[in-house]
Amino acid sequence: MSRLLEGEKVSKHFGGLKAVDAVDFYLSEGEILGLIGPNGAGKTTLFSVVAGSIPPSAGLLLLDGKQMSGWNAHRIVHAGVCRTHQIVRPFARLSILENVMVGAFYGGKRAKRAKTMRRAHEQGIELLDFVGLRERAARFPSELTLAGRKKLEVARALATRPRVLLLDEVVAGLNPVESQKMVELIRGVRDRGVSIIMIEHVMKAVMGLSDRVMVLDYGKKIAEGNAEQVAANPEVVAAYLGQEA
Amino acid sequence: MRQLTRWLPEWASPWAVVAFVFGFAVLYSLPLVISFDSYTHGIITQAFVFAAAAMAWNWLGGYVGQISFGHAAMFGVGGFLSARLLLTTSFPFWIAWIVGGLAAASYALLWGHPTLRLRGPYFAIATIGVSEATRLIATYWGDFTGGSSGISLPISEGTAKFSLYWYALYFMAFVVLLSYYLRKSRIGLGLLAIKEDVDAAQDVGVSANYYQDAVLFLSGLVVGVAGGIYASYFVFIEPGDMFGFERSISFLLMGVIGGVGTILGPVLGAFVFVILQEYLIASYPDLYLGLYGTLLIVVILFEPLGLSGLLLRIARLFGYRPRVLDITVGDTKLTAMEEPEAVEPPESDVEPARKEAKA
Amino acid sequence: MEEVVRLGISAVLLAGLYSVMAYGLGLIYGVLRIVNLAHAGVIMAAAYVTWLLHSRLGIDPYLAIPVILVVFFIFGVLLYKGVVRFLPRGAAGGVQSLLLLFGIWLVMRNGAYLLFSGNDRAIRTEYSTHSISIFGTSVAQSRVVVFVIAVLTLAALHLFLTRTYTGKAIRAVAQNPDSGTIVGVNVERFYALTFGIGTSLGGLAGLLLATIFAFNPTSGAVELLKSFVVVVLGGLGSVVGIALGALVLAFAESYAILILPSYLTAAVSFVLLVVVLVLRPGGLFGQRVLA
Amino acid sequence: MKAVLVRKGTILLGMLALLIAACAPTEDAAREAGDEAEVPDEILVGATLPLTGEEADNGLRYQEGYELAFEVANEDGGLEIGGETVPVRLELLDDTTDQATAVNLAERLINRDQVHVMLGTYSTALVEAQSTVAEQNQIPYVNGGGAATAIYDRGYQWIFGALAPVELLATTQMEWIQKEQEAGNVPDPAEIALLWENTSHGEDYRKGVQDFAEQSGGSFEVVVDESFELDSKDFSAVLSKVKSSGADLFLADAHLPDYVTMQRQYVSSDLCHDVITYGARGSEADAAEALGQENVNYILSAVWWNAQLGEQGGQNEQFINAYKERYNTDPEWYQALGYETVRALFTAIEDAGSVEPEPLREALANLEMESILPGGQLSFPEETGYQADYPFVVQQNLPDGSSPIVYPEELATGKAIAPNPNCEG
Repeated sequence: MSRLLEGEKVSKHFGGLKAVDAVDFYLSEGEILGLIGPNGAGKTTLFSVVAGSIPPSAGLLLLDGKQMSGWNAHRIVHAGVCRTHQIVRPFARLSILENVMVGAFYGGKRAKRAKTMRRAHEQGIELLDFVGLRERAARFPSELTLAGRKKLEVARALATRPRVLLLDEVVAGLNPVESQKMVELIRGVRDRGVSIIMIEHVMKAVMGLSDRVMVLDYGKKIAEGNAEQVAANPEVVAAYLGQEA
Repeated sequence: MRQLTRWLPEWASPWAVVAFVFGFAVLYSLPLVISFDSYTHGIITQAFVFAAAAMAWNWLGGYVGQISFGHAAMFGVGGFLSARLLLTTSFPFWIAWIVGGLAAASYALLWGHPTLRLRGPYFAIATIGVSEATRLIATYWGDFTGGSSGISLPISEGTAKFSLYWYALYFMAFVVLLSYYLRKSRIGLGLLAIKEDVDAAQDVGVSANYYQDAVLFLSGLVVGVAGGIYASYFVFIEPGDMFGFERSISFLLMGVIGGVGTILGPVLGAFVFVILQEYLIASYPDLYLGLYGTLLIVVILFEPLGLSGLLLRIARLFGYRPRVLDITVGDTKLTAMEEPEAVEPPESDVEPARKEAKA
Repeated sequence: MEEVVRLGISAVLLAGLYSVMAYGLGLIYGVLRIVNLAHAGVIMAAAYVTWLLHSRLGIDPYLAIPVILVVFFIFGVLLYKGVVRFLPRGAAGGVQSLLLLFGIWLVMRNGAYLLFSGNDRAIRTEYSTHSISIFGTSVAQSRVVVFVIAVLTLAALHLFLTRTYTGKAIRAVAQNPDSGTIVGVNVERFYALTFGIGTSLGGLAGLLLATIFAFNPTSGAVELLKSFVVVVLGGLGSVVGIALGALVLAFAESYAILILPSYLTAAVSFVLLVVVLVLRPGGLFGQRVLA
Repeated sequence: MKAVLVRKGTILLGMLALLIAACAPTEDAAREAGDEAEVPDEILVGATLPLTGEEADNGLRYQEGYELAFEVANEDGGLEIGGETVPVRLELLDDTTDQATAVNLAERLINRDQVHVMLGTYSTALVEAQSTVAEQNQIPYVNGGGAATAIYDRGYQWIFGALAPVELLATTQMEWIQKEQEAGNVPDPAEIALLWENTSHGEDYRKGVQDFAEQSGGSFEVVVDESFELDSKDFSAVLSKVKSSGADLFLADAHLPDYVTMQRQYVSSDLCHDVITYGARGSEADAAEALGQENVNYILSAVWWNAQLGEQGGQNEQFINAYKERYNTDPEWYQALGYETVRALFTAIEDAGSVEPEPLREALANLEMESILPGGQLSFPEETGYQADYPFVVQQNLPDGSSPIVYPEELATGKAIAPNPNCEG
């Protein structure tokens, strides 16, 4: 498996606060990488840096070995890395289908984007079908449950034809039945050939899905490995216990 | 109708095209059929020009959601440059207008590129600064604007002024098409996404900066050309009038009163504005600011879509249900009828870093 | 050199006034996240009220300060309860509140026009043309008085914001909008109070302006924009920040005449506004701490 | 007509460039040149004035002058043309001090209400904008409210102005100052601080002072030359500049509100000059009230007309009495100019014996009228683009509240005081 996405000494500082501190990571083709850590560990900040929402303070980001740190968010999406938001951010006054169509029109390489309404429409319906929202295509996001909105977030991101999908707590907050469906959905996404980094607090979901898990604490990477290795790592245990205390 | 649909671009619905052609034909032939006195003729001409400018304001204010208090800057640049060209060169006037428009658009880009990164109120306030600074500099820069004495164009015979009606009509028709295109094509969807949530839009690949710049450029272009036509119509222009704050506000009021974000609302707004200005205001000149202020308050509190929203309400009383969109999925046809009454505010106010803390 | 000193003194004196008018705007923005364009109308209305009190009832402008503070506090609370309360807040609602308050300003302008006509008014007291000497240059006495009142107001404001519970809550919310719920105050009352205080500061600024400058129904617009520059420059962290912002603006305006033709000095504050906004895209609050 | 319609109707949408290039329909019937040169039942005169907005006060003053002149004319049944006495009616609209409104209303008056002739509005910008309509429609346009030469140097044939140019105002003031200089009351050479509002009015004033200074052979030198924005509030920076310059003469050109604001700041910054003037402003009672009499003393002003001219009897006295009878106060130059503008028009109509545009234009261009204005004659010479040209009267405020005319000598009603006694001690 080749390394699709790679970060070298990625850092983000806010004033004196080191939200992300020289983190090295990589993601292989077809892999699901779990990203866990206590609250305030810098997970979402790392996502924001990778997705270009905020520029890194230092470090390198490589996609297919090509440098992409400091790019704007949209350019990174065009290159094939797309994020979802922990607190979902649908376009409220666009219908569900139109939400997805935005991704189809604007995501991915220029040549692959939907050029016509009809094409975007088809792609949108296909993706809504995939996430299970097809029947609601003409409704508005506000009419969806939280689970529905999270699915919409995923569908919209998928519409950009990403090679890497950054999922920010798509399972958290769902009831067990919904969670189970979401986990299956994420597997389905991977089976479509999309590599995934997921931030997740629901341990069952993240441990079950991830090929590999990375742990952040106070902005630093403290552990990496498969689920069992990480769970057994004393530093990880300490970080989580410390938070509970 | 089928035939028509086939060669139309995707974003143009056949009915809209028919309505457009019909409307154009009516307005085109109106002065030839009914002979207006030249006063009414002139008022309609001005309404066309302002309608175009108001639509252009609305691209920024309504489609992208960046309220501008500074469009007079482009109106003035377009007006003065085309006036200068008409005075010093032998360009046909429509070329002068377009060159003026392009200069205005470039000027818009110059200040817009940095300020469009600001959102909401910040952008609005910045535009006030831009237009007032522009006004002062333009007034001072006598070589270009004639200073506070302004410039007079060579007087044209009545016929030239008379024919401006049609030029203004072509101009407005073109802007209507562009308005329609910017809303209904795929670009429209991207602009709406930017309006709803810039960051989320960028996160699905919409180059928000590029599109905002582009919309401002187009908007400036149209407003600049409007300034040029205005200059040709009024023959004498002066910086205080062209660049004034009142001018900027008039575009805003036309857009907001007509219906922010709608396609044809600003046209309605412009016509209402011009009619109010000419007939009502002429009788009660003391009240015009208060009237516009009240309209603004009423629109914001009760009918965010302005007159367009009001028309829609009346239409609903008669059983009209606007179709938001039709979606055919396999064999089933899904139709969304209306926007839901209450739309939750987008959850976009939280800083990325703080979100983590909340979780 | 003498001119430099003279311009410097006049800048410092002006900065006091700028601070007062900016604080009213900044307070409301900080707590409610609303850009109060009606601030311009408040400044203008207060000038007229002061003028009325002086010309009809013979009340000295400076003695009218308590009246103005109370009247405009009530006006602010009413404005909040009557209209502003119904508006969405924050970045998404900002544009709507902006337009609405702009509408209110237009109505106020028109009201003033109907009541007082469009002519300039000025308050003339016995001392309004007196001058006193500071560092060898003569300065209008009323400007000095205005400066002193402004400094006293800022000092009082500083005490209020640092010593009282409400004041601390205002500061907390201004620096971090999410803390409104944490503070645990009655939010609606708290907002109404803030709007009232902000408005009464605007009123005070209007009174002070009226003692130095002539005014008409369109007055206040330039002051509003200048307030904005000050708030953007100084942030809302403290009274000191505002005062510094006001000084920067006042100095820039005064010294501009040394290099620019006087006609263009009026553009200085507008250019500064745009430049400052662009260079501090984080918004009005430079000191906002990302948690 | 139909053919045009069909041809045009075939052009398709979307071809904007082509459409722009295509010739647009032309006005089918040009203004009909009056059915016959008949005498109308009534002479209809159109006018707009700024009755609201920034210039409302002055607009209302002109209105008084206009209405008085119409009343006086109609007392005897109207104007005599073609052997008949025809009443005159004024159709007066409010242009709200807005250029576009002024233009549109003029269009309305000329083309819808079919007025025979237009009277002008007040203030240069409005006149400059509005007069284009009269020129386009070839209707005589007589105004008493636009003084800037910019209005008259456009080569227009239908625009007549009763206000003498502002440049001349400056020149007249400078002549007086030069006279005082020769008498040793003003230093020689004298340094001038020149402040002017950035309007055509101010530009003309500046030009007048500068030209005079240049031709003075070194007796006068402009050391501060600054413009300011109309309705400014704070002049402290520019006054500081004046102070640093150490100029001897303070020559400003300002509108009334700016005069009041600036003079107040002038006094409170402890400034004083041998001669101080605000152009045409200075003698206004409003200003004395707003500033206090002691703060307006010895200010020099030059105006187009002054009620003291009535002391010489004749037409001036008649006008002043008629005005007093109707309005119970003394007229100022605004009313006088409004009145005199109308009278010039009426005289021309009677001279022409017609209200047809062409003969009336001729009559206006050749008008020689005995006038209440200084110099006693009013005409619209072609050399100046049909702008009247007559001397100004210079007046000076005195501590007793009066403002006697001090120059030109033949009209003087008081003795000038220079240098400014305020500056002593």
